[in-house]
Amino acid sequence: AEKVKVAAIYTLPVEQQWISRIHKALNTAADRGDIDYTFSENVANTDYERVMREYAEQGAQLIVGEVFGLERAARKVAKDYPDTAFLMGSSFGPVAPNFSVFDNWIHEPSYLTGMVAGAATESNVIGMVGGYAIPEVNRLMHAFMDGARSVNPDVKFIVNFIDSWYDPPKAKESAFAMMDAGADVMYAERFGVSDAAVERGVKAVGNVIDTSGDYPGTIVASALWHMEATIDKAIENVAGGSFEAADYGQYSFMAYGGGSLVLDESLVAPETVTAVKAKEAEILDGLFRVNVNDDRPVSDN
Amino acid sequence: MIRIEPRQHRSRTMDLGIPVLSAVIALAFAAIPLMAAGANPITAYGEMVKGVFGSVFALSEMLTRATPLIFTGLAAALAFRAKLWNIGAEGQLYLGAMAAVAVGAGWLDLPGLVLVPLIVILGAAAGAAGMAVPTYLKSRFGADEVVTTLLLNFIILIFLQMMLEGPLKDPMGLGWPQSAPILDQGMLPPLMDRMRVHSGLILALVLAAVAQFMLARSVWGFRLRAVGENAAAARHAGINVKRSLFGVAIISGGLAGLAGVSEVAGLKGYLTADLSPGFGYTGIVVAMLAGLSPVGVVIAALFIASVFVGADSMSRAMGVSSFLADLVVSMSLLCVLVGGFIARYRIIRSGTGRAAS
Amino acid sequence: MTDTTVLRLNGLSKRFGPVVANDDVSLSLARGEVLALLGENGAGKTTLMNMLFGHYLPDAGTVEVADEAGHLAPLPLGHPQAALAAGVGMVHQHFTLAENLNALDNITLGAEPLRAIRRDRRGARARIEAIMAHSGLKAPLNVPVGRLSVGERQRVEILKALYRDARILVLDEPTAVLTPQEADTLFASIKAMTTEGLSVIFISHKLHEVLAFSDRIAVLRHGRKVGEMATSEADEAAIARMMVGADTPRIARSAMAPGAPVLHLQGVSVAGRSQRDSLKQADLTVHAHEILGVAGISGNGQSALANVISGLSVPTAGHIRVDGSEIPRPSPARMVRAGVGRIPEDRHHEGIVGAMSVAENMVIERLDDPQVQSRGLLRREAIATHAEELARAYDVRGPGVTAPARLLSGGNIQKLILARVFERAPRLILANQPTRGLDMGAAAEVGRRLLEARERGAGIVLISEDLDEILGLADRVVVIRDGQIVETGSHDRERIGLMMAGEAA
Amino acid sequence: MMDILNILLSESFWAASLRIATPLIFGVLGALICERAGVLNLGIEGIFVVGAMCGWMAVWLGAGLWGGVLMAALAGAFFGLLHAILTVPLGLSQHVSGLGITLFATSVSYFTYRTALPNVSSPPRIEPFQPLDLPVLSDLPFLGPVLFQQTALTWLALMMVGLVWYVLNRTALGVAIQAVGDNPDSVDAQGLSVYGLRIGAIVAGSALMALGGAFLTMSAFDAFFFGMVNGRGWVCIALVIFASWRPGKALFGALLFGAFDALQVRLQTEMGALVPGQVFLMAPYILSIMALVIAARSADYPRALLQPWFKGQR
Ligand SMILES: Nc1ncnc2c1ncn2[C@@H]1O[C@H](COP(=O)(O)OP(=O)(O)OP(=O)(O)O)[C@@H](O)[C@H]1O
Ligand SMILES: Nc1ncnc2c1ncn2[C@@H]1O[C@H](COP(=O)(O)OP(=O)(O)OP(=O)(O)O)[C@@H](O)[C@H]1O
Ligand SMILES: [Mg+2]
Ligand SMILES: [Mg+2]
Repeated sequence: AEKVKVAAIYTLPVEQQWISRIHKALNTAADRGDIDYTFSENVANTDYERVMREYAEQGAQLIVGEVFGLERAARKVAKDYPDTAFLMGSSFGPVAPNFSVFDNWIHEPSYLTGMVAGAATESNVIGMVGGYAIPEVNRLMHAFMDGARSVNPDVKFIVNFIDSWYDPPKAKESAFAMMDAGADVMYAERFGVSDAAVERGVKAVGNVIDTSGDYPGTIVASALWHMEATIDKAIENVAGGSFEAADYGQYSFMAYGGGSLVLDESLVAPETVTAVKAKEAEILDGLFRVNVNDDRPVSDN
Repeated sequence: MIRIEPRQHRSRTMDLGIPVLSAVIALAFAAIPLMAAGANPITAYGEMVKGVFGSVFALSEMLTRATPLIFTGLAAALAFRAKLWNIGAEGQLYLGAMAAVAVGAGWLDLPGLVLVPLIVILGAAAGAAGMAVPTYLKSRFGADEVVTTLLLNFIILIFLQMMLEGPLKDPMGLGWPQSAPILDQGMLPPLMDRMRVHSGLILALVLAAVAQFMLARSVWGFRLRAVGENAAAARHAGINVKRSLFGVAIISGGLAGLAGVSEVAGLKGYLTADLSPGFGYTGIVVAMLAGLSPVGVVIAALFIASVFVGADSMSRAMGVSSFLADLVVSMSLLCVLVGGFIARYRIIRSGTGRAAS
Repeated sequence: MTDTTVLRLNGLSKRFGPVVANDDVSLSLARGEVLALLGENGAGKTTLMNMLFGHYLPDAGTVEVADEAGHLAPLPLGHPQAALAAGVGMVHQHFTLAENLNALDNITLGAEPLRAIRRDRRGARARIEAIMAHSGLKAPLNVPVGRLSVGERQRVEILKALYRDARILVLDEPTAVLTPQEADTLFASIKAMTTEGLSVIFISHKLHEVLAFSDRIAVLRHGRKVGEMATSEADEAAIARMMVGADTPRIARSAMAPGAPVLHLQGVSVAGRSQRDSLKQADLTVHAHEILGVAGISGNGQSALANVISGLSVPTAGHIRVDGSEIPRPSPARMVRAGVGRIPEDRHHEGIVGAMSVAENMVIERLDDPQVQSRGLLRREAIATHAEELARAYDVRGPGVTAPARLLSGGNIQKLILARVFERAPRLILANQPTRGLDMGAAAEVGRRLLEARERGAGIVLISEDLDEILGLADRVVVIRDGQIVETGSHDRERIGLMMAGEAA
Repeated sequence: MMDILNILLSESFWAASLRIATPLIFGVLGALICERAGVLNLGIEGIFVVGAMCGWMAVWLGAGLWGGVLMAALAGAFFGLLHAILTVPLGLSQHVSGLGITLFATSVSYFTYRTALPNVSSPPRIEPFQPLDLPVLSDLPFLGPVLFQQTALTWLALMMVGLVWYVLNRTALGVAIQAVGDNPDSVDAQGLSVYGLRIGAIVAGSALMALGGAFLTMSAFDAFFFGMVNGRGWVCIALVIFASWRPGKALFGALLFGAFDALQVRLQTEMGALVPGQVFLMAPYILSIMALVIAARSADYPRALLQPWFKGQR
């Protein structure tokens, strides 16, 4: 079969956790030989629209990216190139005929990691370091907090945003400050938090990517995001000529394999593992829905 | 021994030829990273030209990128003319943008003929206020404006994030830290169908022309030049130096504010904290390349925008890292800087003791 | 004293763009000799010495310096380091001191190896103190140089040279900023050192010093050496003729009755940053048709007085009346409006904006004038025509009125300022060092213009360090000393000189 | 109020302050040396990036930690030399050259990093400097835990404060650097090279700045990220003036800024619900400006700062 021409546009470097998942899924597809993959990273929002148009002009069949900063403009571009398929990370809905959206809907595994954390904390204080308080971050934090509270009603949270996507030293300092304030489990939304956890010997919960290999003995559980389901579905649709405007968000749900939980069973109490596994099954069976809350989380006090 | 002497006679060909030659040399240097990344430089240059001049779209994109640079370039050029070192155009840009969305995003539902000028004026006023503060601290306390304007950039950016999560936050924005969009009638009209280039460019060009004219022809410009070139003599001659500095601070800040207005009301429609990829800082570079002349600012802004857009587009076409664009821009800057030096000075190598000329 | 040659300059030439600063100048200096180098401003004296010391690289010519054993050897040019090593020390016309460092650091700067981990400050101090004791040149070693008086700084400059074991000492106008007493002590010390073999070249504009302290005189004019003579055979008139190339013109002035007061200072005090720019309860009256000469040793409050009259500083106490009406909050603009014409002391720094055109500099004080602007826009044709006329009337020569003012020579810059001031027919004129740095012809022109204004009815405050100039032009002379103004009531040189030194009331 | 007091009395707070201050100490010292010699170095932000990248990269390639420190310093020195050539013998605008160097150094670092590592999804890690747990000393009350949680680079920074102070004030070289920043003619007239001193000072200062960057990737963290310098270089430019160009005060200023930042993080965790987090983020900058306004009156600039000097010209 013809390879599908895919171009991706990222506003941050491909190391960024969120983006790395898309990048990885696309690289996998390219390695499989399904697609020709090119990308531009660190594209300023000002330039984003130009890059979209350039790729569209160059004949990309599927353009993947994130349009959180330019929802409107991106949809305008899509309208100008009706023959190109757009699959964009977005907070809003799809637009016919060719503008589809996705997002990292991994609130389900986040809830499960919350359960692990809630059970693991002895001080009943959990620290959470975030980048910016945007909905995709807030949502996962709330799910995590809900999960923790479900097993440990006494747990308190300390929440901090460092207002940067990329400042591991700062995230680390923030984490240290929380540990000083009694946190013994850390929610590691940013790079740097797990490192602090390692240094102080406390536990951490991963998000989006699996870093347990880098921090053995520290990461008790992680909520992973897998873009493969989303990307593969989109490629399949483009190749088959059936791409339509749709919300691909569901492909990040656990049921589609877009989200998953990993546990380090050597670090988690067996009864917790059992409880979490049970809840996981409930979610997969559609018996339990994790609440979605996009508000900025704040510390308990 | 090497000596450096000002050139007695500067020829036109040199004044024009050297910057062009410097740019060419910069491109030659760009071959190094290109080859390091495994790309063929010759093809790359072709792609670069195509990226700027290859289509109306490409050209319009270059103009779009140049627009804010003209504003911030003018902001720096005028302030620097008076030896007021405004490094804070980045922050002032955001102040202007904040003012624009504060009035334009539904707070006042006025017809476009009223709303657009109002947005423009208030945006400029906000930028001006942003420069008035450090100027006051300078004239009252002697606090160095390089530092205060630099630090204010950070403060304003953090303030912006606070506003975007607070009063300016779009209630329909699904929680994103972004402002509500400016009303349609409040937007600066686009110049071409399906292109992003907008009437902010016209405003920028007009202001550059006005600045050029006022600097050369007006009493205000006279005072400004006198204060910048020799503040002691200006003061002795009865020119109110502090007032002149304040005047130019207001105008400089205002121009930077307009850069923000133009980006938000001409391009994006709403405000996020990543509106500007450093336009304020690049404006300083533009101004210095232009020799602080307003018309020169337009040329320098077009040059920088061309290099960036061209190199950016080329990096995609060649499949090399898109960080190449910034690299080519910075190399061009350094080369043109040295070129400007060579146009102004002669470097004389002389043996010891013997006649050199 | 022997007459072995310790220094020879052979055919040194130097051009700066179009200016020929030195043209084939040769000189020699004997051991223990004091050579005075004379010439008008811009004659090329400093340039010649800067080539000797290695600051400037000559376009042609060589320098030979005797080593310890007395053998002349060529000096590598263009390297101050080499000159210092060869025993040449130079005290520059303008201080070359780091003001944030103390005298000790300034003196030892460059004398110690930069790579050393430690400095031997104690040893250095002991050596400097020995030199100070021996030469009689004393200065505090621990205070930042920025806080020293000019006299002390001058001594630090000389100590710098002596510390480097200078056998040839070049002094470029060492006494320009000193009081006569300080100058005498300085020369006495230097004279004493010459008996031990130190050779000295000194540059000065003060002929009496030259006659009193030098052994030989060399004169430069327009970059060429025009003559040399033994001091014992020289007199002032002969030297002046050699310097200028002609007899100096005399200015004629007629007697005139003073009119109404045009400037009245009453108990005016100014708190300056230092003693030097302060005024204490100064009283001063200048009448129409009168030139008031303000004599004094530099640094006694002249600039404070000038700043008050030109509106640059606001007095802390007292009243200023111009033409009978009080000026409440003086500013340069108010003073101009009140009819005060100001000729600043430092014409490059305060007089002109060098980067702007001659024409623009001619109107810089009258930007509100409808002849210069209408509705905020400059009337460029009117300004240009006006400038052409003014340049013709005041003989401002140069590359044209549209050229940047910095391209004018010093004399023509002064003419530009005179034109700007006199054109407005001011009631009161402040002339602060109006002929400093001008050649005889240009200086005579300034005098003529001032007398003309006096005739017309202006009152003039003439501040000058040149007593001869004051005695030649002023109707009345006051002395400024330590921020206070004292009437002299006479034109007697001796008496005024003593009052300047604070030794007579 | 009690909270703040508790925070201020805790060892971990002061340990954090010192840690946050470390890159700033390197940066301020570097900027201070350049400015003492009369040259403003706005290239600092980019030199931080280059230091962070090169130091990390060298270690990652197997050079060893101190090899990485050396590489970072060399890279900083290289960009310093570039700035020096542009601003000293050529006398070009120090502002523009500095901003140009920042842009150049940053983009070179990013481009090199990406070209060398095109396909990483998570930045490779190195084994960073570990806290030096010195026996006996670490048992000191309060001071022990504060000081001895720090890595060798923090110790190096502290030693640099003393070293820079010593060189500037106690050696002939330092005196000459101070002189060239005050009045280049004073140096020229004593037979020293103005160009040599200035270029040397800028190169040395830039090498120090690069160590500030290296601290970020080799001690504060263990990998290189785009954008991780995050304005720290600019902060140093402000701190130099706050410090009146004195190494001792520079240490104080950096610690103060570090303390504000550490306090900010802690207050945010305590009071985050009441006050927007940004208020705390802003505080160090606002306090810096306030400190500057207070210090400005007494700030005596190196008189020759920003003034180009050409030999044989007046
Ligand atoms: N570095 C320079 N660049 C350009 N022109 C110079 C330079 N140095 C000296 N000149 C010019 O050379 C000429 C001689 O200057 P010089 O300083 O030697 O005179 P001088 O005899 O020492 O005068 P003065 O008595 O005022 O000190 C002047 O016309 C001066 O403008
Ligand atoms: N920087 C310069 N560039 C071009 N020309 C200059 C420059 N400086 C001086 N000149 C020209 O060189 C000539 C000599 O200038 P200089 O200042 O040495 O005159 P001068 O002999 O001191 O005259 P005056 O007695 O009027 O002061 C003048 O005609 C002047 O216009
Ligand atoms: Mg001289
Ligand atoms: Mg002259």
